[in-house]
Amino acid sequence: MITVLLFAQLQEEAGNGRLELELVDTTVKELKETLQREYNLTKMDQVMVAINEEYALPDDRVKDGDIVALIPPVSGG
Amino acid sequence: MITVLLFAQLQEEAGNGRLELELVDTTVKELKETLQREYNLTKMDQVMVAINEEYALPDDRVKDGDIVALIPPVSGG
Amino acid sequence: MTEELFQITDKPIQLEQLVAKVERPEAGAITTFIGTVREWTKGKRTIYLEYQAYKPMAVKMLATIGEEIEAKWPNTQVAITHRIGHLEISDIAVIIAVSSPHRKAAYQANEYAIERIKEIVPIWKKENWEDGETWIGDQLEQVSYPEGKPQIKE
Amino acid sequence: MTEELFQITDKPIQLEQLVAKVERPEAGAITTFIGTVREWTKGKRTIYLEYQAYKPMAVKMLATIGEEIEAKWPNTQVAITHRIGHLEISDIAVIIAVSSPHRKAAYQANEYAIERIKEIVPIWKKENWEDGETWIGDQLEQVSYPEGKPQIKE
Repeated sequence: MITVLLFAQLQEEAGNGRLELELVDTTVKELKETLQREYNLTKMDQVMVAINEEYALPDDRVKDGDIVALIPPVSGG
Repeated sequence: MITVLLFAQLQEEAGNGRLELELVDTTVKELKETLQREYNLTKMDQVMVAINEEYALPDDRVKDGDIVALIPPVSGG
Repeated sequence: MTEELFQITDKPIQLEQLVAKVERPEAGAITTFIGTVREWTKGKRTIYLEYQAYKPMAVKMLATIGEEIEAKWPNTQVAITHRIGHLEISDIAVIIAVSSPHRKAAYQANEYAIERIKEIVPIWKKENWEDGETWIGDQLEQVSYPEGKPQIKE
Repeated sequence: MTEELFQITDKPIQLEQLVAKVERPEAGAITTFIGTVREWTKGKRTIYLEYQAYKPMAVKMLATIGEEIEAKWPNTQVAITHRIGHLEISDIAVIIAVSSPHRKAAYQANEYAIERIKEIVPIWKKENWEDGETWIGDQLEQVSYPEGKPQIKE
Protein backbone atom coordinates (compact mmCIF):
# COMPACT_ATOMS: atom_id res chain seq x y z
CA MET A 1 0.00 0.00 0.00
CA ILE A 2 1.16 3.53 -0.71
CA THR A 3 -0.09 6.87 0.53
CA VAL A 4 -0.59 9.66 -1.99
CA LEU A 5 -0.75 13.27 -0.80
CA LEU A 6 -2.34 15.95 -2.97
CA PHE A 7 -2.07 19.71 -2.58
CA ALA A 8 -3.53 22.94 -3.92
CA GLN A 9 -5.72 22.54 -7.00
CA LEU A 10 -4.98 18.81 -7.22
CA GLN A 11 -6.48 18.34 -3.79
CA GLU A 12 -9.61 20.18 -4.88
CA GLU A 13 -9.83 18.22 -8.14
CA ALA A 14 -9.50 14.88 -6.37
CA GLY A 15 -11.82 15.98 -3.57
CA ASN A 16 -9.26 14.63 -1.12
CA GLY A 17 -5.79 15.45 0.12
CA ARG A 18 -4.84 11.87 0.93
CA LEU A 19 -5.37 8.61 -0.91
CA GLU A 20 -4.40 5.08 0.13
CA LEU A 21 -3.68 2.90 -2.89
CA GLU A 22 -2.91 -0.77 -3.36
CA LEU A 23 -0.34 -0.73 -6.14
CA VAL A 24 1.95 -3.27 -7.59
CA ASP A 25 5.50 -2.24 -8.36
CA THR A 26 5.33 0.94 -10.45
CA THR A 27 7.28 4.03 -11.50
CA VAL A 28 6.61 7.68 -10.73
CA LYS A 29 5.59 8.24 -14.32
CA GLU A 30 3.13 5.34 -14.34
CA LEU A 31 1.65 6.38 -11.01
CA LYS A 32 1.08 9.92 -12.27
CA GLU A 33 -0.72 8.58 -15.34
CA THR A 34 -2.90 6.30 -13.25
CA LEU A 35 -3.86 9.08 -10.85
CA GLN A 36 -4.49 11.56 -13.64
CA ARG A 37 -6.88 9.10 -15.30
CA GLU A 38 -8.71 7.98 -12.20
CA TYR A 39 -9.13 11.38 -10.57
CA ASN A 40 -9.35 13.64 -13.64
CA LEU A 41 -6.36 15.67 -12.50
CA THR A 42 -5.30 18.54 -14.77
CA LYS A 43 -1.95 20.06 -15.75
CA MET A 44 -0.15 16.93 -14.62
CA ASP A 45 2.79 17.66 -16.92
CA GLN A 46 3.74 20.48 -14.53
CA VAL A 47 3.37 18.34 -11.43
CA MET A 48 6.43 17.10 -9.58
CA VAL A 49 6.47 14.01 -7.43
CA ALA A 50 8.17 13.53 -4.09
CA ILE A 51 8.74 10.13 -2.55
CA ASN A 52 9.15 10.22 1.21
CA GLU A 53 9.73 14.00 1.13
CA GLU A 54 12.42 13.96 -1.56
CA TYR A 55 11.88 15.04 -5.16
CA ALA A 56 11.81 12.01 -7.45
CA LEU A 57 12.46 11.47 -11.15
CA PRO A 58 9.94 9.97 -13.60
CA ASP A 59 11.69 6.60 -13.69
CA ASP A 60 12.14 6.27 -9.94
CA ARG A 61 10.23 3.31 -8.49
CA VAL A 62 7.46 3.60 -5.93
CA LYS A 63 7.38 0.79 -3.44
CA ASP A 64 5.09 -0.50 -0.74
CA GLY A 65 4.93 1.84 2.26
CA ASP A 66 6.08 4.94 0.38
CA ILE A 67 4.49 8.31 0.90
CA VAL A 68 4.13 9.90 -2.51
CA ALA A 69 3.28 13.59 -2.84
CA LEU A 70 2.01 15.28 -5.99
CA ILE A 71 3.55 18.72 -6.07
CA PRO A 72 2.11 21.27 -8.47
CA PRO A 73 4.25 24.34 -9.22
CA VAL A 74 4.99 25.97 -5.89
CA SER A 75 4.03 29.55 -5.03
CA GLY A 76 5.40 30.30 -1.60
CA GLY A 77 7.25 33.44 -0.66
CA MET B 1 32.35 85.96 11.84
CA ILE B 2 32.12 82.30 10.85
CA THR B 3 31.63 79.16 12.87
CA VAL B 4 33.86 76.18 12.15
CA LEU B 5 32.78 72.72 13.27
CA LEU B 6 35.33 69.92 13.62
CA PHE B 7 34.68 66.21 13.96
CA ALA B 8 36.44 62.93 14.72
CA GLN B 9 40.23 63.14 14.74
CA LEU B 10 40.18 66.81 13.68
CA GLN B 11 38.22 67.67 16.79
CA GLU B 12 40.81 65.89 18.92
CA GLU B 13 43.70 67.53 17.09
CA ALA B 14 42.22 71.02 17.49
CA GLY B 15 41.18 70.28 21.07
CA ASN B 16 37.80 71.73 20.22
CA GLY B 17 34.76 70.87 18.13
CA ARG B 18 33.72 74.44 17.50
CA LEU B 19 35.70 77.55 16.58
CA GLU B 20 34.51 81.12 16.05
CA LEU B 21 36.67 82.95 13.53
CA GLU B 22 36.83 86.51 12.27
CA LEU B 23 37.64 86.09 8.62
CA VAL B 24 37.64 88.36 5.67
CA ASP B 25 36.20 87.10 2.45
CA THR B 26 37.86 83.73 1.69
CA THR B 27 37.47 80.49 -0.21
CA VAL B 28 37.02 76.97 1.10
CA LYS B 29 40.53 76.13 -0.03
CA GLU B 30 42.09 79.13 1.71
CA LEU B 31 40.13 78.49 4.88
CA LYS B 32 41.31 74.87 5.00
CA GLU B 33 44.92 76.00 4.61
CA THR B 34 44.55 78.56 7.37
CA LEU B 35 43.00 76.08 9.76
CA GLN B 36 45.54 73.39 8.96
CA ARG B 37 48.37 75.80 9.77
CA GLU B 38 46.91 77.30 12.92
CA TYR B 39 45.66 74.08 14.50
CA ASN B 40 48.19 71.55 13.18
CA LEU B 41 45.46 69.50 11.53
CA THR B 42 46.57 66.39 9.64
CA LYS B 43 45.39 64.63 6.51
CA MET B 44 43.60 67.76 5.35
CA ASP B 45 43.78 66.66 1.72
CA GLN B 46 41.15 64.03 2.55
CA VAL B 47 38.91 66.47 4.40
CA MET B 48 35.71 67.74 2.83
CA VAL B 49 34.07 71.01 3.70
CA ALA B 50 30.40 71.69 4.12
CA ILE B 51 28.96 75.20 4.20
CA ASN B 52 25.65 75.44 6.01
CA GLU B 53 25.22 71.66 5.84
CA GLU B 54 25.89 71.31 2.12
CA TYR B 55 29.10 69.92 0.64
CA ALA B 56 31.17 72.72 -0.89
CA LEU B 57 33.87 72.89 -3.59
CA PRO B 58 37.39 74.27 -3.03
CA ASP B 59 36.62 77.52 -4.83
CA ASP B 60 33.30 78.16 -3.12
CA ARG B 61 33.36 81.34 -1.02
CA VAL B 62 32.81 81.44 2.71
CA LYS B 63 30.94 84.48 3.93
CA ASP B 64 30.09 86.11 7.21
CA GLY B 65 27.64 84.09 9.27
CA ASP B 66 28.34 80.79 7.54
CA ILE B 67 28.65 77.56 9.45
CA VAL B 68 31.59 75.69 8.00
CA ALA B 69 32.15 72.02 8.84
CA LEU B 70 35.37 70.10 8.28
CA ILE B 71 34.39 66.59 7.29
CA PRO B 72 37.07 63.89 7.36
CA PRO B 73 36.33 60.67 5.48
CA VAL B 74 33.09 59.32 6.89
CA SER B 75 32.74 55.90 8.49
CA GLY B 76 29.09 55.42 9.35
CA GLY B 77 27.09 52.30 8.65
CA MET C 1 18.76 23.62 15.72
CA THR C 2 17.55 23.07 12.17
CA GLU C 3 13.96 22.87 13.40
CA GLU C 4 14.37 26.30 14.90
CA LEU C 5 16.10 27.95 11.97
CA PHE C 6 13.63 26.70 9.37
CA GLN C 7 9.98 26.75 10.26
CA ILE C 8 6.50 26.53 8.80
CA THR C 9 3.94 28.04 11.14
CA ASP C 10 0.27 28.98 11.21
CA LYS C 11 0.97 31.80 13.69
CA PRO C 12 2.09 35.39 12.93
CA ILE C 13 5.85 35.56 12.34
CA GLN C 14 7.90 37.67 14.72
CA LEU C 15 10.65 39.64 12.97
CA GLU C 16 12.75 40.17 16.11
CA GLN C 17 12.76 36.44 16.81
CA LEU C 18 14.06 35.62 13.34
CA VAL C 19 16.82 38.18 13.66
CA ALA C 20 17.78 36.85 17.08
CA LYS C 21 18.34 33.40 15.55
CA VAL C 22 21.11 34.66 13.28
CA GLU C 23 22.79 37.26 15.51
CA ARG C 24 26.47 36.52 16.18
CA PRO C 25 29.24 38.78 17.48
CA GLU C 26 31.34 38.14 14.34
CA ALA C 27 28.51 39.04 11.97
CA GLY C 28 28.22 42.79 11.51
CA ALA C 29 25.62 42.60 8.76
CA ILE C 30 22.13 41.16 9.00
CA THR C 31 19.65 41.37 6.15
CA THR C 32 16.01 40.46 6.37
CA PHE C 33 13.42 39.95 3.70
CA ILE C 34 9.81 40.34 4.76
CA GLY C 35 7.24 39.14 2.25
CA THR C 36 3.80 40.57 2.95
CA VAL C 37 0.41 40.05 1.35
CA ARG C 38 0.01 42.65 -1.37
CA GLU C 39 -3.40 44.13 -2.03
CA TRP C 40 -2.95 44.82 -5.74
CA THR C 41 -1.34 42.54 -8.34
CA LYS C 42 -1.45 43.78 -11.93
CA GLY C 43 -4.67 45.69 -11.31
CA LYS C 44 -6.44 42.84 -9.51
CA ARG C 45 -7.41 43.27 -5.90
CA THR C 46 -6.66 40.56 -3.36
CA ILE C 47 -9.08 40.19 -0.44
CA TYR C 48 -7.09 37.57 1.43
CA LEU C 49 -4.74 34.65 0.81
CA GLU C 50 -4.50 31.07 1.86
CA TYR C 51 -1.17 29.29 2.01
CA GLN C 52 -0.92 25.52 2.12
CA ALA C 53 2.27 23.55 2.67
CA TYR C 54 3.48 19.99 2.57
CA LYS C 55 4.86 20.78 5.94
CA PRO C 56 7.60 18.21 6.72
CA MET C 57 9.01 18.44 3.21
CA ALA C 58 8.78 22.24 3.19
CA VAL C 59 10.87 22.39 6.37
CA LYS C 60 13.41 20.01 4.80
CA MET C 61 13.62 22.13 1.67
CA LEU C 62 14.11 25.32 3.69
CA ALA C 63 16.99 23.56 5.46
CA THR C 64 18.36 22.51 2.07
CA ILE C 65 18.37 26.17 1.02
CA GLY C 66 20.25 26.95 4.21
CA GLU C 67 22.86 24.33 3.32
CA GLU C 68 23.18 25.67 -0.22
CA ILE C 69 23.77 29.14 1.19
CA GLU C 70 26.39 28.03 3.69
CA ALA C 71 28.22 26.34 0.82
CA LYS C 72 28.05 29.37 -1.48
CA TRP C 73 28.67 32.05 1.16
CA PRO C 74 30.78 30.59 3.97
CA ASN C 75 30.20 31.91 7.46
CA THR C 76 26.66 33.12 6.78
CA GLN C 77 23.80 32.05 9.03
CA VAL C 78 20.24 31.76 7.69
CA ALA C 79 16.82 31.49 9.33
CA ILE C 80 13.56 31.25 7.43
CA THR C 81 9.98 31.06 8.66
CA HIS C 82 7.03 30.77 6.30
CA ARG C 83 3.49 31.19 7.49
CA ILE C 84 0.57 29.13 6.20
CA GLY C 85 -3.21 29.34 6.56
CA HIS C 86 -5.39 32.41 6.17
CA LEU C 87 -3.53 35.71 5.66
CA GLU C 88 -4.95 39.20 5.33
CA ILE C 89 -3.52 42.14 3.38
CA SER C 90 -0.17 43.28 4.88
CA ASP C 91 0.22 40.11 6.94
CA ILE C 92 3.71 38.67 6.81
CA ALA C 93 3.94 35.48 4.75
CA VAL C 94 7.65 34.85 4.99
CA ILE C 95 10.73 36.23 6.71
CA ILE C 96 14.29 35.41 5.74
CA ALA C 97 17.13 36.56 7.99
CA VAL C 98 20.80 36.22 7.03
CA SER C 99 23.80 37.27 9.07
CA SER C 100 27.31 37.58 7.72
CA PRO C 101 30.55 39.32 8.59
CA HIS C 102 30.20 41.16 5.27
CA ARG C 103 27.18 42.92 3.92
CA LYS C 104 27.53 41.86 0.30
CA ALA C 105 27.10 38.19 1.21
CA ALA C 106 24.18 39.05 3.50
CA TYR C 107 22.31 40.68 0.62
CA GLN C 108 23.19 38.05 -1.98
CA ALA C 109 22.39 35.07 0.22
CA ASN C 110 19.09 36.59 1.26
CA GLU C 111 17.98 37.18 -2.32
CA TYR C 112 19.11 33.69 -3.25
CA ALA C 113 16.92 32.29 -0.47
CA ILE C 114 13.70 33.90 -1.68
CA GLU C 115 14.38 32.81 -5.26
CA ARG C 116 14.96 29.22 -4.13
CA ILE C 117 11.83 29.25 -1.96
CA LYS C 118 9.84 30.03 -5.08
CA GLU C 119 11.50 27.13 -6.87
CA ILE C 120 11.71 24.16 -4.52
CA VAL C 121 9.68 24.63 -1.33
CA PRO C 122 6.29 22.88 -1.44
CA ILE C 123 4.07 25.79 -0.43
CA TRP C 124 1.09 26.99 -2.42
CA LYS C 125 -0.81 30.25 -2.41
CA LYS C 126 -4.50 30.60 -3.15
CA GLU C 127 -5.43 34.14 -4.07
CA ASN C 128 -8.92 35.18 -3.11
CA TRP C 129 -9.67 38.06 -5.46
CA GLU C 130 -12.67 40.31 -5.48
CA ASP C 131 -14.11 38.17 -8.28
CA GLY C 132 -13.03 34.61 -7.47
CA GLU C 133 -10.18 32.46 -6.30
CA THR C 134 -7.16 30.76 -7.88
CA TRP C 135 -4.32 28.59 -6.77
CA ILE C 136 -1.20 30.35 -7.95
CA GLY C 137 1.62 28.35 -9.46
CA ASP C 138 4.62 28.78 -11.58
CA GLN C 139 5.50 32.33 -10.55
CA LEU C 140 8.95 31.97 -12.00
CA GLU C 141 7.40 30.95 -15.33
CA GLN C 142 9.12 27.63 -15.36
CA VAL C 143 6.37 25.92 -17.32
CA SER C 144 8.01 22.57 -16.88
CA TYR C 145 11.10 21.14 -15.29
CA PRO C 146 13.30 19.89 -18.12
CA GLU C 147 15.22 17.66 -15.74
CA GLY C 148 12.07 16.23 -14.27
CA LYS C 149 12.53 18.00 -10.97
CA PRO C 150 13.50 21.38 -9.57
CA GLN C 151 17.21 21.79 -9.61
CA ILE C 152 18.51 20.75 -6.23
CA LYS C 153 21.97 22.17 -5.78
CA GLU C 154 24.01 20.06 -3.46
CA MET D 1 7.59 63.08 7.49
CA THR D 2 11.23 63.33 6.45
CA GLU D 3 12.28 63.80 10.09
CA GLU D 4 10.64 60.49 10.91
CA LEU D 5 11.99 58.50 7.98
CA PHE D 6 15.59 59.62 8.44
CA GLN D 7 16.94 59.85 11.95
CA ILE D 8 20.10 60.08 13.96
CA THR D 9 19.56 58.91 17.52
CA ASP D 10 21.53 58.16 20.66
CA LYS D 11 18.95 55.57 21.73
CA PRO D 12 18.75 51.88 20.74
CA ILE D 13 17.11 51.46 17.32
CA GLN D 14 13.88 49.49 17.16
CA LEU D 15 13.67 47.23 14.12
CA GLU D 16 9.89 46.88 14.19
CA GLN D 17 9.48 50.66 14.23
CA LEU D 18 11.64 51.09 11.14
CA VAL D 19 9.68 48.43 9.27
CA ALA D 20 6.38 50.03 10.28
CA LYS D 21 7.49 53.29 8.65
CA VAL D 22 7.74 51.70 5.21
CA GLU D 23 4.82 49.23 5.31
CA ARG D 24 2.22 49.84 2.62
CA PRO D 25 -0.55 47.58 1.26
CA GLU D 26 0.85 47.83 -2.27
CA ALA D 27 4.38 46.86 -1.20
CA GLY D 28 4.73 43.11 -0.85
CA ALA D 29 8.49 43.17 -0.28
CA ILE D 30 10.35 44.78 2.59
CA THR D 31 14.09 44.42 3.04
CA THR D 32 16.02 45.52 6.07
CA PHE D 33 19.71 45.91 6.67
CA ILE D 34 20.87 45.80 10.25
CA GLY D 35 24.44 46.88 10.85
CA THR D 36 25.76 45.70 14.20
CA VAL D 37 29.01 46.24 16.03
CA ARG D 38 31.35 43.42 15.06
CA GLU D 39 33.75 42.03 17.64
CA TRP D 40 36.51 40.98 15.25
CA THR D 41 37.84 42.94 12.28
CA LYS D 42 40.76 41.38 10.46
CA GLY D 43 42.00 39.69 13.62
CA LYS D 44 41.67 42.79 15.81
CA ARG D 45 39.25 42.72 18.69
CA THR D 46 36.88 45.63 19.24
CA ILE D 47 35.86 46.39 22.82
CA TYR D 48 33.30 49.09 22.00
CA LEU D 49 32.64 51.80 19.45
CA GLU D 50 31.81 55.44 19.51
CA TYR D 51 29.89 57.06 16.70
CA GLN D 52 29.86 60.79 16.21
CA ALA D 53 27.69 62.67 13.71
CA TYR D 54 27.29 66.14 12.31
CA LYS D 55 23.69 65.60 13.15
CA PRO D 56 21.63 68.09 11.11
CA MET D 57 23.69 67.48 8.01
CA ALA D 58 23.65 63.71 8.53
CA VAL D 59 19.84 63.76 8.62
CA LYS D 60 19.81 65.84 5.42
CA MET D 61 22.17 63.43 3.69
CA LEU D 62 20.06 60.44 4.72
CA ALA D 63 17.07 62.20 3.19
CA THR D 64 19.13 62.86 0.06
CA ILE D 65 19.80 59.14 -0.19
CA GLY D 66 16.06 58.57 0.12
CA GLU D 67 15.45 60.95 -2.78
CA GLU D 68 18.11 59.27 -4.89
CA ILE D 69 16.44 55.92 -4.27
CA GLU D 70 12.97 57.14 -5.11
CA ALA D 71 14.37 58.48 -8.40
CA LYS D 72 16.18 55.27 -9.27
CA TRP D 73 13.53 52.80 -8.03
CA PRO D 74 10.11 54.43 -8.33
CA ASN D 75 7.50 53.45 -5.78
CA THR D 76 9.99 52.36 -3.14
CA GLN D 77 9.83 53.78 0.38
CA VAL D 78 12.96 54.12 2.52
CA ALA D 79 13.57 54.71 6.22
CA ILE D 80 17.00 54.92 7.82
CA THR D 81 18.03 55.39 11.44
CA HIS D 82 21.66 55.61 12.51
CA ARG D 83 22.66 55.45 16.13
CA ILE D 84 25.48 57.52 17.61
CA GLY D 85 27.31 57.54 20.93
CA HIS D 86 28.71 54.56 22.81
CA LEU D 87 27.92 51.15 21.29
CA GLU D 88 28.83 47.71 22.60
CA ILE D 89 29.48 44.53 20.59
CA SER D 90 26.30 43.37 18.79
CA ASP D 91 24.52 46.69 19.33
CA ILE D 92 22.72 47.95 16.26
CA ALA D 93 24.43 50.92 14.62
CA VAL D 94 22.17 51.39 11.64
CA ILE D 95 18.94 50.02 10.22
CA ILE D 96 17.76 50.59 6.65
CA ALA D 97 14.24 49.52 5.69
CA VAL D 98 12.97 49.59 2.11
CA SER D 99 9.53 48.59 0.88
CA SER D 100 8.64 47.99 -2.72
CA PRO D 101 6.00 46.17 -4.74
CA HIS D 102 8.83 44.06 -6.16
CA ARG D 103 11.57 42.31 -4.24
CA LYS D 104 14.40 43.01 -6.69
CA ALA D 105 14.08 46.77 -6.14
CA ALA D 106 13.82 46.28 -2.38
CA TYR D 107 17.17 44.47 -2.31
CA GLN D 108 18.93 46.80 -4.74
CA ALA D 109 17.73 50.00 -3.12
CA ASN D 110 18.67 48.75 0.32
CA GLU D 111 22.21 47.90 -0.73
CA TYR D 112 22.51 51.23 -2.50
CA ALA D 113 21.54 52.99 0.72
CA ILE D 114 24.28 51.42 2.84
CA GLU D 115 26.90 52.14 0.16
CA ARG D 116 25.81 55.78 0.02
CA ILE D 117 25.81 56.10 3.79
CA LYS D 118 29.46 55.12 3.73
CA GLU D 119 30.13 57.79 1.09
CA ILE D 120 28.23 60.92 1.98
CA VAL D 121 26.72 60.87 5.47
CA PRO D 122 28.84 62.76 8.04
CA ILE D 123 29.12 60.06 10.69
CA TRP D 124 32.39 58.84 12.15
CA LYS D 125 33.27 55.67 13.99
CA LYS D 126 35.95 55.44 16.65
CA GLU D 127 37.08 51.88 17.24
CA ASN D 128 38.21 51.11 20.74
CA TRP D 129 40.42 48.09 20.29
CA GLU D 130 42.02 45.96 22.96
CA ASP D 131 45.24 47.91 22.38
CA GLY D 132 44.17 51.46 21.61
CA GLU D 133 41.67 53.56 19.73
CA THR D 134 41.35 54.97 16.22
CA TRP D 135 38.93 57.10 14.30
CA ILE D 136 38.02 55.09 11.23
CA GLY D 137 37.76 56.80 7.89
CA ASP D 138 37.78 56.04 4.26
CA GLN D 139 36.27 52.56 4.44
CA LEU D 140 35.54 52.62 0.73
CA GLU D 141 39.19 53.43 0.07
CA GLN D 142 38.42 56.65 -1.68
CA VAL D 143 41.61 58.31 -0.62
CA SER D 144 40.49 61.59 -2.02
CA TYR D 145 37.50 63.00 -3.81
CA PRO D 146 38.65 63.85 -7.35
CA GLU D 147 35.72 66.20 -7.83
CA GLY D 148 36.39 67.88 -4.52
CA LYS D 149 33.32 66.43 -2.89
CA PRO D 150 31.46 63.16 -2.62
CA GLN D 151 29.34 62.60 -5.66
CA ILE D 152 25.86 63.88 -4.89
CA LYS D 153 23.46 62.34 -7.36
CA GLU D 154 20.52 64.61 -7.91
